[in-house]
Formats: sequence, C-alpha cells, structure tokens
Amino acid sequence: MSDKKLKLGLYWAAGCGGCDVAVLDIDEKILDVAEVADIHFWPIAMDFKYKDVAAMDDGFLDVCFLNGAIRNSENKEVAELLRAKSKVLVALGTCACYGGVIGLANFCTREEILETAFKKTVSTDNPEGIIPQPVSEVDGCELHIPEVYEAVYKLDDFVNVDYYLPGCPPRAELIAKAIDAIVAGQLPEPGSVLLPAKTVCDECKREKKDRHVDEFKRPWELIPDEEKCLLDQGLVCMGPATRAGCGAACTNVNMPCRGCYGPAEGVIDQGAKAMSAVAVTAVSTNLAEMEKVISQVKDPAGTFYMYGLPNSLLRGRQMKEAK
Amino acid sequence: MSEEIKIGVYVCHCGSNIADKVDCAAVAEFASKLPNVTVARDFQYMCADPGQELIRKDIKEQGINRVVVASCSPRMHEPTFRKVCESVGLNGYFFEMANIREHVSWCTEDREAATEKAKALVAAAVARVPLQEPLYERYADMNDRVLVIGGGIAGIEAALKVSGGNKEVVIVEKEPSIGGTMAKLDKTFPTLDCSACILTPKMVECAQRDNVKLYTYSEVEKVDGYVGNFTVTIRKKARSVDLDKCTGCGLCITKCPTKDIPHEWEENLTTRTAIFTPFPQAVPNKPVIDRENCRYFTTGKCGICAKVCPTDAVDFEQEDELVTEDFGAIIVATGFELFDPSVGPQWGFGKFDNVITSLQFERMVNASGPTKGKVLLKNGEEPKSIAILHCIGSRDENYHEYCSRFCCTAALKLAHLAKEKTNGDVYSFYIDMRTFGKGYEEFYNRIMSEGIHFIRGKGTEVVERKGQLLVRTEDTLLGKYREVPVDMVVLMAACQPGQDTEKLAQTLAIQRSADGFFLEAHPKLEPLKTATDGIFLCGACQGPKDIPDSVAQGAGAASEALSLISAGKVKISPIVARCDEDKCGGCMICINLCPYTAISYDEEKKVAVVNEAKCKGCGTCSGSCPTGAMTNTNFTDEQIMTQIEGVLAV
Amino acid sequence: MKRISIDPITRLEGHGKIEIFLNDDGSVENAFLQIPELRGFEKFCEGRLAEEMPRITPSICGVCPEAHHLAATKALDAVFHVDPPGPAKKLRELFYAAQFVHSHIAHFYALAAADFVVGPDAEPSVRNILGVVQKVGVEKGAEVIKHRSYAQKIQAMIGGTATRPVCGLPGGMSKALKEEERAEIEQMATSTVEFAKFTQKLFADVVLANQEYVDLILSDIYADKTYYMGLVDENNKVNFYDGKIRVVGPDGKEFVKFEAKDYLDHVSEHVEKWTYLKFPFLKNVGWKGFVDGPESGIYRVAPLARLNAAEGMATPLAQAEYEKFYSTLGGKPVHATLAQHWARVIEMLYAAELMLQLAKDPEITDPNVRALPTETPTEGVGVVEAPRGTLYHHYQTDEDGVITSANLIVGTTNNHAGICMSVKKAAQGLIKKGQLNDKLLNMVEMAFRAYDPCFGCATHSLPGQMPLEVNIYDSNGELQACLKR
Amino acid sequence: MTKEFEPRIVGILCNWCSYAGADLAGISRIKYPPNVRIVRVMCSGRVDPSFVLKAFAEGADGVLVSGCHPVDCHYIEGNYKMWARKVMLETMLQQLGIEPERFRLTWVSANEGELFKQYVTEMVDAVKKLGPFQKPVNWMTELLEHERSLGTAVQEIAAGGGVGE
Repeated sequence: MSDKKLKLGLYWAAGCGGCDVAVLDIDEKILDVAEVADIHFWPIAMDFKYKDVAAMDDGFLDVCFLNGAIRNSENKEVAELLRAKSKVLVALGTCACYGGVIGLANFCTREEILETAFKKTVSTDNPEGIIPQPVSEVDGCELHIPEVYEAVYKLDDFVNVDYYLPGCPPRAELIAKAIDAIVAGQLPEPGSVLLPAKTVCDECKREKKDRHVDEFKRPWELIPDEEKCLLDQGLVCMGPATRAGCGAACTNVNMPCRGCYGPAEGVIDQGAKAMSAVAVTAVSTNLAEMEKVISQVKDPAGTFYMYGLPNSLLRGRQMKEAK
Repeated sequence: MSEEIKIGVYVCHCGSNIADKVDCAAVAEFASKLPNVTVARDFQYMCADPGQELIRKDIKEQGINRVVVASCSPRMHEPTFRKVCESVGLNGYFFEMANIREHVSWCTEDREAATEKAKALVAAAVARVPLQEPLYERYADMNDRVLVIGGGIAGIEAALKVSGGNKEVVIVEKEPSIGGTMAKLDKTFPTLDCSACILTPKMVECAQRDNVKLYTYSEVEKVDGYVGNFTVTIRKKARSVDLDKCTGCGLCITKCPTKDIPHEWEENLTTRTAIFTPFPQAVPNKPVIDRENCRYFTTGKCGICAKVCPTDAVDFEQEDELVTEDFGAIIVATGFELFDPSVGPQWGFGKFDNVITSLQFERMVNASGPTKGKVLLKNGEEPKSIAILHCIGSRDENYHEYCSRFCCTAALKLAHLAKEKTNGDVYSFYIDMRTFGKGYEEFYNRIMSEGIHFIRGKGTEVVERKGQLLVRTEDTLLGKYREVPVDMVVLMAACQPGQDTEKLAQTLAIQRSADGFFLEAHPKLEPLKTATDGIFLCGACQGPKDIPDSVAQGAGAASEALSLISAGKVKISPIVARCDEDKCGGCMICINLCPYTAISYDEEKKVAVVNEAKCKGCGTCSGSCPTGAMTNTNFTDEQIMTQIEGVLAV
Repeated sequence: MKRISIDPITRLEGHGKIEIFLNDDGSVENAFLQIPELRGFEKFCEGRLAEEMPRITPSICGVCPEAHHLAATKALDAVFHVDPPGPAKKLRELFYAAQFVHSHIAHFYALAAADFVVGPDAEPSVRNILGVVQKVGVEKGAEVIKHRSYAQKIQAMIGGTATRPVCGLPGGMSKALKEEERAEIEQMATSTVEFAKFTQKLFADVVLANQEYVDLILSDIYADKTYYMGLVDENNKVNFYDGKIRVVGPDGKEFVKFEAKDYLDHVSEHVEKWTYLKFPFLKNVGWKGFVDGPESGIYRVAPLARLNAAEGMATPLAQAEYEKFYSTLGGKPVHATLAQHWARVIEMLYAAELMLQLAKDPEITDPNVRALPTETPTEGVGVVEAPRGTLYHHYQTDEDGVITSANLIVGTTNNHAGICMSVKKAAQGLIKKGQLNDKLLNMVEMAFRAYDPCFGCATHSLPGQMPLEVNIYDSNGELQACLKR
Repeated sequence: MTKEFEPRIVGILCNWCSYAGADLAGISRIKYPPNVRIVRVMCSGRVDPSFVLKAFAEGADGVLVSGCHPVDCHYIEGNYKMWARKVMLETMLQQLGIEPERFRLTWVSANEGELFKQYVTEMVDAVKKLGPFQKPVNWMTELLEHERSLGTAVQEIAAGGGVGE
C-alpha cells in the first residue's frame, strides 16, 4: 500500500438505499475507513457533485462501490462514468450483481407497469388517463423526466465489473471485510464474488435429514420446528442454491431463504438450480401424486427468481403478450 | 489446461449409408472452419482399419489431441474409437461422436436438411470436445466370500452352489433352524413326494460342509461398503444355549415345566416348551430358550434345564452378539410369509374354529405334525366335508393385486390329501385354475378325476348357521349364488413379502416393487440382480414362487455371485458423479436422490461424498445439485450446455 | 419561457429534481418537484404469493423497510382474516419503535441538524454531518452512531436482518423473543431514552434558544395551511403501528377519522404528466391544484402532521415535549413546515420510551406469537405510520393467496403536493428580482428537506436520501442556478 | 422467396431408452422431420432444468426431453426425478411467457422408434404453428444499442433468433 490514502467512491443506481444503509451499519468502523481512505463521492452523505466526478481523470478513484440495478438511461450513464473513473468497480448488493427484487419487473412490460401505476390502481383518480411523459409542458414550462427502460438489467450488462458483493443488503461485516481486503491489497482474481464459495445450507444450523416432502407448505400454514430443516418440513427454501454470507439470517428466525445472496459459485441460473433441487424432494413413484404435491408451489418463477430474474438465462418474461 | 486444443474431425460415409443423404465432404469442409479444428476429413468407413489408421496417423503426426468422429450411434462404435485413441496414447475420453447415421441419414428424406443437421451435430461435438477431461477406468479389490440371507430352500440351494464352487459362504437365518417354509410342507406338488425327504439332506449338507458357515437365530444388522467389499454386521440373538457344548440330546426339553406356549412352527395348532427345537429335523438340531415365556427369565426362578443339562450348555447370561464379516457378494433369499386371513372378517378366520389356513392344514396332514397326520376338527372329529378357498388375499384389489402363483396347485394337492385322509366331500372354490408349471396341468387333471367338487367362484364369505359352516359364492359357471355347507374351510392364503422386507431393503439399499417384494434390476434380463451391484435375489422374496422356481433361482443367484467374485477385481466406470468439496454446501439433496446409496454425508466436512464404486454415473444427483458441486463426469453442466449451444449454432 | 439546453450532467443527476421558473421580473413564476423513476411494484407484485409481500415490499425502501414490512404484514392479517396474538402485536410494535429510532436519528443528525447546528448560511463544505459532529463533539458523534446501531440491532434480532426483515406473517411473527434477547434490548432501550433526552436538549439549546431560528420556523414563507393525517390510538394519541387514521383540517379540528380498510372512501391519487409520482388528496374535499386552505384536498403527513392529527403522545416524556411544542409555536395546528424537525425529535423520544416500555413488558417473551390462518384469503388493507408518513398497503388475492392486485400509497407520496407547494412558496418568498445566493438557495432547499422526503418509497423506485437538484431558470429558460444534494 | 419456418428443437435424450429409440427409428429407416438435434445424457434424471432454459436462451424453438417409461429407468427412477422437475418447470416456463407446446417430456423406450417419430412430428407441427420462439425483442434492442455505442460487434445473443419478428 502506498502512503497515499485510497480514493473511494460510492453510488447507487436503481436500488432502495439499503446498501448504503448497510455501509453505514459498519458503524464506528467507518471512522477507521476514513483514516485510510478518502471518500470522493458518496451522495448519501457527502456534498460532492456529479460534475466533480466528471472532472476526475479516468481511473482516479481506486475503488468504487456501485449498488442498484440499471433501470433507465441515467443509471447506465452514471455507471459508465464511474466505470471510467474507477480502477476497481465493485457491484455492491444483489440489485447491482443480479438485478434484485426490482428485477421481478421483468415479468411485465414497461407498458403494463405504467398502465397499472397510473390507471388501474384502485386509489388512482385519473379520468383523463394521463400517463407521465418524458417531455411535457406546463404553463409554458418545459419539463423532462427520463424514460424508463423496458427491463431491469444488472450492472455487468453494461459495464465491466471487477468484483461482486451480493446480498440484500450485504451484511455490514462483509462490506467491512471487503474494504479491509482492498486496503490490504489482497483482492482475489477479477470477476470474483467476494464471498465464501459455500451456500446458506452450510451456515444454517438446522438439522437436515429427510429430504423428502409429502406436501409443500406455505410459511403461514405451519409453525415450523425450530431445530429441523425448513425444506424437510415442506417449506420451499432457497438455502441450498444460495451463496453463503448472510449467516442464515432468515432461517434463524424460522423463515425460509429466498436466495438474496445469489447463485452458488459458477452457477448460471440460480432459479433453475433451486427449482430442480426443491422439486426432487417431492419425488415418488406415483406421477399423479407427485404432480399434485409439486403443484402446491404456486409461483415457482417468482419464488425462485425473487432476487435474480435479470441474471437468469431468460432474463424475464418473453415479450410476447401473455395469453 | 495450457495445451493448445487441436481437433481432428472425421466424417464417415458408412459406404452409402450416410453419404447418400449427407454431403459428407461439405460437412468436413464446414467442420474445418470451426474453432480449434486442425484437420477435418471425410472417409468411406471410419470404423474399418484404414479409417482407424487415419485417426492414429493424425494424432501422431499432426498432434491432434481431440477427436470427433461423425458416423453412427455412439452406442455402436464409441468403444471402438476410444480404443483407437488409446492405442496411440490419447485418452479415450478426448473423443466425441456425432451420430449422423441413425439420427440423420437414415431418418431424413431431404439431403439438404440432412446435411444441415449433420453440420449442427458436428458443430456441437466440436464445441464440446475441448471441455472433455481425461478419464480412467479403475479397479477395486474383490472379496470372494458370499453372504446368503435366508436359509429356506432358495438360500440353501444358493449356498450349496457357491460352496460347490470352492468359495466360502455364510448363511444368516433369523429362525433357530434353517429350512424355511418348505420344511413345514408335507408333500410337494406335482409329484407328491415327501417334502422333508428332499429338503433335509440339503439342510444337513449345509451344516456339514467346511466352507459353509451358519448363523441361525441371527439377523443382518448393517451393511456397509459396495460390490466386492461389503462389510456386514450380523446380530446373533441370544439363544441361551451354547451351540458348541450342546449335543442336542433334548433332555432339557422333556424337563421344561412350561409346556403351554403356542407352537409357531406348528402354526399354533399345538403347544411347545419354553426351551425347544422347532422341529425334529432342525439344523442345527439344538434348542433355543424362548425368553419371553421362560420362567427363569420371567420370574427368576426355575433353571431346571440348566440343572439337567449334561454338558452345561444352557447359558442364561448369554447376550446378543454382533459379529462383522466381509463379503464380495450378497444373495438375498428371505422368502415370504403367508397373508393373515383374519384381516378380512368375511372369511371367518380366527372367528370360527374350523376355518384354517393352508399351512395349518399342511401341518395337520403331516405324519409328524400336531395331529399325527389326521385331519381333525377342533372337537376331535373328522370332518365330513371340507372347502378349499383359493385366492385369499391374492388377486384382490383390497389386499394384493397379484396372483400368488403356487396356491392353485397347492390347493389341488391339499384337495387330494383331504380326500385321501377323510374320504369326505371336498370342494375347491376357485376363480381361475392357474396350473402353469411342468406337470401341473396333468396334476390338475388327475385330481379332477378324484371326485373333488370344483366350483368356479370365489369363496367370498364364510358364515356359521346352527353350528354349520356355510361358504358363499357366486358360481360363475352356473351363474348362480350358492351357499355350500361344510365342516372345515381351508383358506389358500396369499404369498406376501415378509415383515422384515422393508427394513432389509433399507439396510441393503435395494428397492422394492409396488407389491412390496424386492425389485430385480430388470424383469427379464436381470431377474436375479438388484440395482445395487453385488446384491442378488432368489426365491419368493422377489415374488411368489414355488419350489422348483426357488431352487432354480437359488442356483442362478449362486452363479451370478460366483461369476462376479471369480473375476477377482471390480471394474469401476469412469463415468461417475464427483463432488467438489469446496463448492458443496452440504444441503444433502443429492443423498436421497441416489438409488444406489453411493452418496454419503461427511459430518465433519459437511459435504457430500461419492463412493465411486457404488455410483453408476446416471447423473441424477448432478441434475438437481443446486450449487453445481456435484458433476457427472463426461456429462458436466458446461459440456452439455456447450453442446446445446453447438447444436443451435447452425 | 423556453429551455435552451440540458446540461448532460443534469441528466445524470435527475433522481429527483425541483425546477423553478422565474418570470421577467426575476420572481418565481412556477416550481415543480419531479420524480423521474418508477419501478412498478404494484404491477410485478401481481402473481406473487401474498405472504412474500412483507419480504418483497421492503425493497421499495432501504431506509424504512420495516414500515413496508409491517404494512404488508398487517395487510396480510386482513387478507387471511386472522388476528395475531397479543404478544405478536407487542413484538411488532417493539420492532417498529426501533425502526423509528433508527430513521429519526439518521435524518435529524445526518441530514437536518446541519442547517441549525451549523447554520443555514454556513459554507456547504461544513454544512453536513461532519460539521455537526465538530459542533457537538466527537464523543456525541459516537453516541449518535451507537444508538442508531442499537436500533438496527434490535430490528435484526426480531426481524432476521435490519434492512430486510422477514419476521412478519399473517397472524403473527415468525419467532418469539428469547429472554436473553429481551434483556439486551432493555439495556439498549434504556440508553436510547437517555440519548433521546439529550437530543431534546440539543434541539432546545441550539434551535429554540435562538430567536432567529424560531422566527425562521414561524415565518410565513414556510407555512402551508393544509389538512393533516396520522394514525391515532383509542385516546387519539400518536401511534405508529396501529389505530385509526385521523385527519384534521387547517383549523386543527377533526375532519374525519376512519379505519384503514375504508381508505378508498377518503383518499384518491391525482396524476400529472410531468412526474412519475402521484398526488394523493382527500377525496371528499377534492383536487383543486397546488393550493392550500380548507377548500383544497391536499393533506400532509409525517411528524408534524402526526402531532397535529393527534391529541398527544402516549409516553410521559414525549407528552411533556408535545405540550412544550404547541405552547412555543402558538397552539394547534402548527402549519410551519420547518417545525417538522422538532416534531421528529419528539417522536424519537416517544419511540425510545415505547421501546423501553415494551422491553419491560412481561408478555414480550411470550412464545405465543402465531395464529394460523384458517380462512380463504381475499382482500386486505394494512396501514402504519412510516417515519415519513402514513403508509397504505392494499392487496387482493385469489383463493390460493396469490396477489391479483396491489395498491401502495406511501409516506412521501402523501406529501408530494405539500412539498411542491412549500418549495414554490419558499422560493417565491425568498427569491426576489432574480437575486440568488447560496443561503437563499439553501433556505429553499430547507423547505423540502424538512419533509425528509423519501423518493425511494414514493416512487417505489429510489432510495431514501437521494440526490436532489434544484434548477432555477430565468424567463428565457436559461439555467440560472443549480442546487444539488 | 418465403421459406417455410423450420423450427430448431433441442432433444435431450437418455442413453438407454430414448436415444436407443431414436437409433432404432434410424435403423428402421423411419423418416421424420429433421428439426430435432439430439444431445445425449445417460439418464433423463441428469437433465438440469437449466439445460432447457439454456436451449431457449440460445434460440431453440422447442425442447424435447425424453427418457425411459416410468418403471423402466435404467437407473431405477431417474425419470421420476425428471418428472418432478418437469412439473415445476412447466409452470415456470408459462410464467416466463413460453408456450407449453415448446417444451415436452416424453417416454420413449428403445423399441419405440415409431413413437419417437410420432413425438418429434407432433412437436415440430405444434411449434411450426406457433412460429419462431420470440426472444425478448425490446430488451435486446436496449442491449444492442449499448453494444453499438461501445462500437463492439453485435453479439450472438441477439442474432440467436427471432429478433425482428
């Protein structure tokens, strides 16, 4: 490490802000960070401006953490700008890495979303059927709002990402660890996920045993045994197919995993893998019975792709009108 | 791998078989432009010597390190070309085949379309082959001892045959004596020779041969390992009699004060003492103490048997003992049990004194049985009329759908014996008369001439009216409902899987079919094998069988086992599942998926571990591994996905 | 008025923007708050399993995820027709009080305090949290970090994680609180009450003791006479988690009090083509444009509105502050937008007291935290007070409990019209003859900062404390000034 | 020159029954449409649902998975495991806007060459009626614009099929 302090940048694109809150959650450690690094850009906390970023030389920032998915042209442009200004770009959080929950929007078209938000929702009073427009004029004032993209994309659809730190949000300890690794210059090979290669099952203390499900249950349908694996109890759990890192936060409070830390190392389609693992727990030699049991899983695509639809092989619903 | 990939592609004309429909030269030309392809040729017959030589030459001279042959089905010539590669030092799994004969030229009308399809398949093979890894066949050592579970006629036959091949064999029998169900029979159909006369010598031989070891009153507790290397834990139940010291004099039995215990071996038609041998010809012919009923064990007082024993063989302190033995193969011959007709109250079994099972009747007519061979009603009188009801629990949706096979002929035998012993009226109520074996139909004809009344109709109900049993049936020949008054009813109870079948299936990790019997690997071609290598089946544990079939299977299973262990080594296919411990999250999804119990869970490392000797390479674990840790060699996710890309590239 | 060009940087910054247009005199002709994005939760929640809503909707906002989590959970109670056991409700409330502590500390110290503690006309470079820390001392800075962290920890203990809670289920909570957890929470809550008391004192010392600030707060340019909405308990005290929705008029008198399930009888949303954010208004008054007064259906929510809509606080220390609040600011209702900050710190105190009270409640560790639903799911509305205002979740499902339609009205959306008015009014009051300086611009910005606007929630699209810019155009459409945050 | 749409269907077949069944069709000189390109696996139990999605993502117009009849699996019950996945996959595909006719799981034994032909023919006819599998046109356009703006070559991802339909 050179004597010079590291230059850091943080930014979010289309996200919820939870990743920034997670950065704040490193608590007093943020003061340690301040000692070894200068934050040159962090809109949530600092008053640096975009034009300051634009004025930076390419590669000025040593590391930039970018969270949030790409939802419109602005997200994309900021991502491209920061990519150019950063030596190392880290996709922080599941939205940036895999699309995140808002990636569920890829089950719908942009038109469907606008129609629902501005016309169909029950409290909307919109007799003229107005849909917000990119350019409009009000009392002689011309106003602009950006057009949203047709779909939600993950960050590496548009820019080269050096490291991935998924999680919704990534645990503060993981962020702190990543910062430590950066400061110490001990980053792994570019393209790596900055998490252990294991899965949530590895971190979950529940006893796995039966691996056979007679009936799939919904979380509200039973009070699960606190010691036993939730999947064994018939709850669809993504733990087997989800990268470790969260410390099994959800199963610790009796709720099944929904896959927010993304796929296991090297897995191309987390949802398909999870689905395959969950489906076979219902195997029997009675096809009709099996069909009945498996059909109890009502929204497989929404469940298995809850955090990663834009990262799946098909990226979302095909654009043909739903029949 | 840093080595540069050099692919040789060989498009076979197969004479005109392929060339008629596929423009082989065009396919080769197409292939030559694909990434990593160094040479691409088309040739008359790739599988013939000159074709093979072409490949060898390119490997040697051009440094080809991946080979793609586009010709017939890999099910045909994959081994041929693997050998070609190996003959010049290239691993056989650096080879991939594109099936452009069976899947293209022979099934496609249009030449242009066929050529396009052939290109797609070649493109897929070319895309895939760089990802293939070298794989090696391996061998594991083979233990040449054989375990036979069950000492009935099938197990005895199997054990004697293995022993005859000069291999050591161990029989584990849960009862105090070997012999099984056959030992209880009086006569055997269709020859009506005495069952004991043909069985006893075989039982004795088991006891006498040096390379046959008997564990009676014992059960298989645990099975570890895999083909060639099974380690079996056997529980020797406490017999309370030291077999080494006991001479079988029987003094203890005569002195035992507890004499009123229902005698299971005699189908509860009589009673026995607390220390007893099940039957006079038992092997070993040494007693066992029934601790549940023995006064010494229930009250702490008595001990008469110990006092009278001249050799001090009675040992009240004996405990269950666990012994482990190693085997190369296991033969399962656990037989069957009889359906309990009291399950269906309509037959009156357990309700009316003179409704009995076929096996009870069998004991009754046996000269050494409880009635010394006389057919007697409960009141001691001889019945004047006897009804024999077929298909009790068989061919019946409420109980067992299957046909128990031997009961028709057995019923004929019993009808004959009933007639012979009582000279009364004998009625046989049947649905269909299924006498399929050699000489059985002739036996049926013979019995028909003996004055038995055959009524074609299932005996649906047995009732009692004024002390008289009535059998109700719909006589399907007369088309009439009938009630037939009789003194005694014999129920031909179904043959069903023994109670231990499920547990043993788990212990051995073998499957059962829907009817509950053990499942064979293939009903026609592998009737004696199970899906688990090294474990074989014979006799009625696989499905209802009569004595000739059981004996034949016993010999067959012995042959399977001998054939296996004589090879000396177990070959392990290189197409197996492998678990990447770094990636495995220990979710254990795969463990239940494996039909061969080849995957276990390492508690310490918290990962799945594959026993490659048990694995058959189906890849099912891989297909549902949520982390991609479990790979199927030669069929990895990456290889298959690349192949999919390849077939769609054209 | 014509716009000449758009600076490319402006496009990059457009997460939320205020456009101010000046007329020929250089005074404010018009002002707009625009929200550029929407993520479409209402649409893509369709087809999802109802019970996933408390897990999906916290992704609307990472700053107040618990609000969405509980609104969704309460909506599910209604959808599944199940009433959670008492201990489950208390556990939810404890969890939620921690959320308020976290959110209000973050807003007051990191975002708002700078304007008062450092001063509205201070250099932008020190007008931030670091400047605040310098003023109050590093030790107190550490206290701020510590207590925010406590609040996060309590939420994680009950909810699984703080930012993505998963504990809410129709009919209760997924896990009961263990005694050792309770004891730890009690300790943290005790400390938090002290910290909240310190915050009151800080506010009194820095703001209330300075007549200039009090005058600023009460200045007419920061006042909008609107309706106010908030949840109240049976005694009309402020409640964050449950109760009835009470609306008071600009005169401070109760206008209506209704149950969550009846919200559609009282609230509608107006659509403008120049923003993706809708404008809720009181249906029975009607949409009259961006004007205040009793004739206009515009209402406001969040801390000030909650205090105005209620008749007090349910805890003693907060009640005392409440009384002081109204006596200092001239009685109910207070229309002064900048009084939001004071109201917020009073709520912080209330939340801390509530946290302690619940942590000591013997029922809080009762294992009975689940009632299993037995009825066919249908439709339900769940309402809570989010830190930034009343939050409505409304779902309809098919008989399998799959969402067929969803409607969300979130805190900041309720304030959308109010913010537009406040900004325009502040701008009109402050910008004269095209005279612009940093202090004036910051004072315009203060008008919207007071709302702690969370456009993440509002648009179901963007995060809480987002970059927001104010563009001021002259009568030719030339950009005169640009304020960015 | 309007050429008839010729769908490309990926067939994933188990080695012991269906692949052998397809072999038998060839050996018996049974002619069937050339649209199915076969990928061999040892058992239908090996078929990861990702393979099916991968085929669609690469522009396949249909995917046919075939294994042994229920009780005939060479590996005892690999085919039941595929059945389990298939049941869930069908729902997922429907949610992802893929018509049910484009994915099929069939049982074809080694002596059912005719049946293999029948299934292939049925599937080709059904997919022809549907037309090409439509890639997400608008999304791809957005990604393509991005590719162009970078001045890089248009990726195959868009050329895969159906764009512009």
